[in-house]
Amino acid sequence: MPSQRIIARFHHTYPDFSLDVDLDLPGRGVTALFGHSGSGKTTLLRLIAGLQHTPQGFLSVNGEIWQEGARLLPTHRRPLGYVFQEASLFAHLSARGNLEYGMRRVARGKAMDRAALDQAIALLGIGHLLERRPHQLSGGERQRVAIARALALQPRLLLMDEPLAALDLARKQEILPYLERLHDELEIPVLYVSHSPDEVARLADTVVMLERGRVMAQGAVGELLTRLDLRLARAHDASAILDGRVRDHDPRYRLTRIDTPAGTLRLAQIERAPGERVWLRIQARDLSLALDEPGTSSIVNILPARVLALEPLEEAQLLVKLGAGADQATPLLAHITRYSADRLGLVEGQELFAQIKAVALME
Amino acid sequence: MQTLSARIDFTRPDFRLRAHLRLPDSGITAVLGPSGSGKSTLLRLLAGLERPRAGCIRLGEHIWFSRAQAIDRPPSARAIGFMFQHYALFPHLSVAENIGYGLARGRERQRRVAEWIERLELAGLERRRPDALSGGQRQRVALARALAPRPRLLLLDEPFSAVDASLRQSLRLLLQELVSENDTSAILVTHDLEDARQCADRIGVMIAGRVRRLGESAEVLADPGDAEVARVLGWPNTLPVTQWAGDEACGTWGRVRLSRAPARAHEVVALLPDGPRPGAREGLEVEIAQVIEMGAYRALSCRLPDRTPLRLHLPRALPCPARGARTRIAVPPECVIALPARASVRFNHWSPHP
Amino acid sequence: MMVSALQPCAFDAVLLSLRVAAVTLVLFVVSGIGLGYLLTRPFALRGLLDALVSLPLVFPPIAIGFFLLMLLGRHGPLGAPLYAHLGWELVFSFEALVLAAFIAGLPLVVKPVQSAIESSAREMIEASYTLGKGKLETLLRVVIPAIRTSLAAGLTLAVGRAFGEVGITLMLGGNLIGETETLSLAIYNRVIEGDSTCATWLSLLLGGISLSLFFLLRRLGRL
Amino acid sequence: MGFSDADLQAIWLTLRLASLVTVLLLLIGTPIAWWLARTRSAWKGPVGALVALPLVLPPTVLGFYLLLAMGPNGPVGQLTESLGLGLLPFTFWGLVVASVFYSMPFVVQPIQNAIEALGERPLEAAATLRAGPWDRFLTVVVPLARPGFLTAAILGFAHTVGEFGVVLMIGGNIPGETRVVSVQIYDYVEAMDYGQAHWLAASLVIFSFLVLLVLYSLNHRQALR
Repeated sequence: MPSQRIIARFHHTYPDFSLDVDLDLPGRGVTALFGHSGSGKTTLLRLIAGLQHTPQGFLSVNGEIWQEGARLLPTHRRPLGYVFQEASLFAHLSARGNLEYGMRRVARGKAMDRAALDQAIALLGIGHLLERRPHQLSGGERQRVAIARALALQPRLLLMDEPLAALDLARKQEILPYLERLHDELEIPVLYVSHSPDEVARLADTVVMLERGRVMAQGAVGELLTRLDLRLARAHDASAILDGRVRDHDPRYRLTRIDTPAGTLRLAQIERAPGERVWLRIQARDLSLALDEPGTSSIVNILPARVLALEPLEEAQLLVKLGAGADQATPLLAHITRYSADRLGLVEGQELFAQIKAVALME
Repeated sequence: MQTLSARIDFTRPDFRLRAHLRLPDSGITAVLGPSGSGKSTLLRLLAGLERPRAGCIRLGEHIWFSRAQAIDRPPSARAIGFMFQHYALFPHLSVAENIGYGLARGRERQRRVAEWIERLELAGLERRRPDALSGGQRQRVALARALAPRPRLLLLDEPFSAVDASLRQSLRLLLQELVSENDTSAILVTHDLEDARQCADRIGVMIAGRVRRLGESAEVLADPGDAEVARVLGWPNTLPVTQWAGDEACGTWGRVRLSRAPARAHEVVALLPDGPRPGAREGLEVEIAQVIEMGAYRALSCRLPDRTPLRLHLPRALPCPARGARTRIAVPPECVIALPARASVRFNHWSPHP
Repeated sequence: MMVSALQPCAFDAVLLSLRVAAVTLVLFVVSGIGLGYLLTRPFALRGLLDALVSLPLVFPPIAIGFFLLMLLGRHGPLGAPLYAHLGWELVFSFEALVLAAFIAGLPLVVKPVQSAIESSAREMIEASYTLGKGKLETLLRVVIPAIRTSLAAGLTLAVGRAFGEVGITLMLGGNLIGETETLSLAIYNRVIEGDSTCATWLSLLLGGISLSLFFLLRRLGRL
Repeated sequence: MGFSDADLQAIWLTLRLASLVTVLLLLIGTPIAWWLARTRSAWKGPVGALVALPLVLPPTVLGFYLLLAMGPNGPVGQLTESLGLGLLPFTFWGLVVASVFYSMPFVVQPIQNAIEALGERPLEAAATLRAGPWDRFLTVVVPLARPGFLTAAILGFAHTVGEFGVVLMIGGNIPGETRVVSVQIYDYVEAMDYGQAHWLAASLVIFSFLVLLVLYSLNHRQALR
């Protein structure tokens, strides 16, 4: 159905920044709004929620119009769920009170939808926390309650504003599996604001990249994370993400071989079954280049590749985009110094070998 | 070599801290411990912001505190840099003035301030007041201010706790670089194991006012020394042993075999969560309480017959018992480590490897 | 023109109020910083001192004035020895007016200074020590600059209170025309006497003073 | 010695005045505080200033202008007379009006601070949970800002009980109508009847002490800022 889309058009100039977006997003699955701080991703999310207004704009969600010109539906009439960066639970209510706050209002005096409540509680694993007050919960637990609170409303659109940003690594690891479950089990569209490439790669189907209030690119995850013209690729931790399958294990060397579109890679043995799908991440700074196939080297992963593009970075650095694999089109990124580029005499189209010093399994 | 050595006895009505340690003049030492264990107090004692009841603190030849010799150098005379949890930047001074505060007036100061501003990428912000800075910028100013007077020892009190996780990583790297560039040593108090794992050369663990373990990071992480320290370092399964039968440890929870009998009859065994597998013929009897999907693996919360919880990591590829199932867990001997419940506290002497 | 209009009715009162305000201002600066700092340090009777300083914020001025009158009067437990040994009678004097204004305004200076030091200056003082600076330099370069807005705002409020005080002043000062009749009391007295022209002039003057203090406070960002 | 009938009458009058003023102030002050805490309008400055004015304006000056305004030639006086209410000065209602003005900042500021401290976020969260504007105010703002409301009520009450300057100007000294406890004490002192004054002053002090105690136990920082 053509109306199963989210159409959002906002043009507005704020004192310190201007927003100019015209988006047509899929009406299901997880769409990540990705960008650096100040890129306008949170503003966009708040406009969609109606927490902020522009005098002009258009917003329709799966056929329902939420804003048209200056006429808009107030936030509390929009069938959405919103998860803030910090949990924003009501301090005077228990976890249960928080969950039921919105449900009562959706039910409007009729009986609450207990099944939806129980499902949200089970999905986020918070059954044992219901009687606690927010201050008795850890940061990760608070965020899980906040997500359940939004889900229990059975919203038609779920908006999440960097729900993991305020948490430390351990708490993130605690919540990510629940978010992946949401991705797998939810029918409704989710807009997920993030500045972490890892989170985006792990959770999203579609990515919208924002910079200074404008949409720089929109597309599928794997494709966008390596596009050279995007600022992300120049970042310190720029990486290529590879979609792979476990081929087999080599018990003698405790190695696992993984087939990827770029070629077969060896990793220190991982506990995954052959045939299982995995995501690998290769950081640009972990790639070095050689013109001839290195004979003896301690590096186990060496792939033939072709230089697709060269892009100067700050000072003496270059970003090289390589194409690897059968059709020499699977993108890889390398950061190298200008000095080595000159020594190797790199030009576009040149064929060479990429030595991969480290491959990380994305968990 | 400017070794820091400290013997400290400090008391408050509800708290006592006793520490005896020696640290080398380079690298980062992370001090971990539960809240209230006295890690911040230790830092403040070293800085001279609190006064020990007895003991002696010295850095190389310089005696900072000595009860016996009646020496108590004020913080201003200790050649330290201190970074506070909330930075304590001076709100009425600009970025440049904050960084230059600890330096003597003169042309030299201007030059040094300019160097630090460039090094920490604060160019363009020189005239800003702290309240016009972002969290990460404030943190860099605080770091520059503490390092500008070239302290011999940098003390950091939970410096990463007030910024969000994305900034934390880059600041850890920055701290490592600065410590090695400036040829100083640093003590980093933190409650986040990740800080210690990622940027410390050494780890110290404090519990209830005592430094219970101090050593090279890898060494401490692999061998906590006793069960309490193991828990601070995030080891999940520590089981009390009631009886030893050769290389077999027994308790109300069952029995497990070690790869060889421990030299002494330790009171606790720790089970590493990654090796044991459910669905065995024999082994520990458990009930599966919860299964959490963690991506690459599943985290199993189990209960042993005496209700002690046991946490296991099971690769996704392996069959997983259902919640509520009763099964047996095969525990490979190399996954069992015997530990004393509480090791006696020794003098925590750091010594470089030969 | 204003001065000439005031001349016949209450020029003395205007001068008297200005003198009281000037003297109390000096007292406020010294005791505001001193007490404000003292109250952030741990010592045995801190709670009691804190409560005493804060009393005039909630206690009815008439009651405070009455008890001070009983305490310091010629037959009071403190007033009697003062009178017997020094021949000094505090009540119904200029000093009594200063005391009244001082007590009423003191918490308005001490409290903001105290909370400014508590909220931020404590850590900043330690930071200054660890950066190699001694106590005096820290006081001058960190403590006073860090609390200056709070101090200035507190002083402005307190001087405003000193001008306006009625209850304690009435009790301790006695409202003696020409001697202890402050500007604030003079307005009341003129109204009672039915001299509304003079009352109007005095109200305009005192209102003007308050308004300028008020705008000063707004510039300090405290209102 | 105990309270005379006149004393009891003064005490009763004071309590009646203070309770009425507190209720009125909460009703008037809450919307003002709400508006001040959240508006970005250019009027915020002037309105906030007007509310805070009594903090620095001497009570005799405030009293004098209220007297003029409510008197037979003042705009308020002409209004009340034309409405057949008579003149307000030297009546109980005159005291009420004056006290409301004088105690306004002590009520508005704690509520405003509490609402500001609350921030926008709980309200936004409530909006995304389908709560309309009134619903948000009653189920989120009121319970979360309760300490602020309590502080406001207590401070408003205490200030009305202790206020003297304005009462003297507006109320005069009419037994049972405008002679509150403060004025009664003043009268006793004028008449050199210190014993009777002691009784009343002591009871006023004990009352204020209890108020202070409650405030301290509630939240000593917030209350005395």
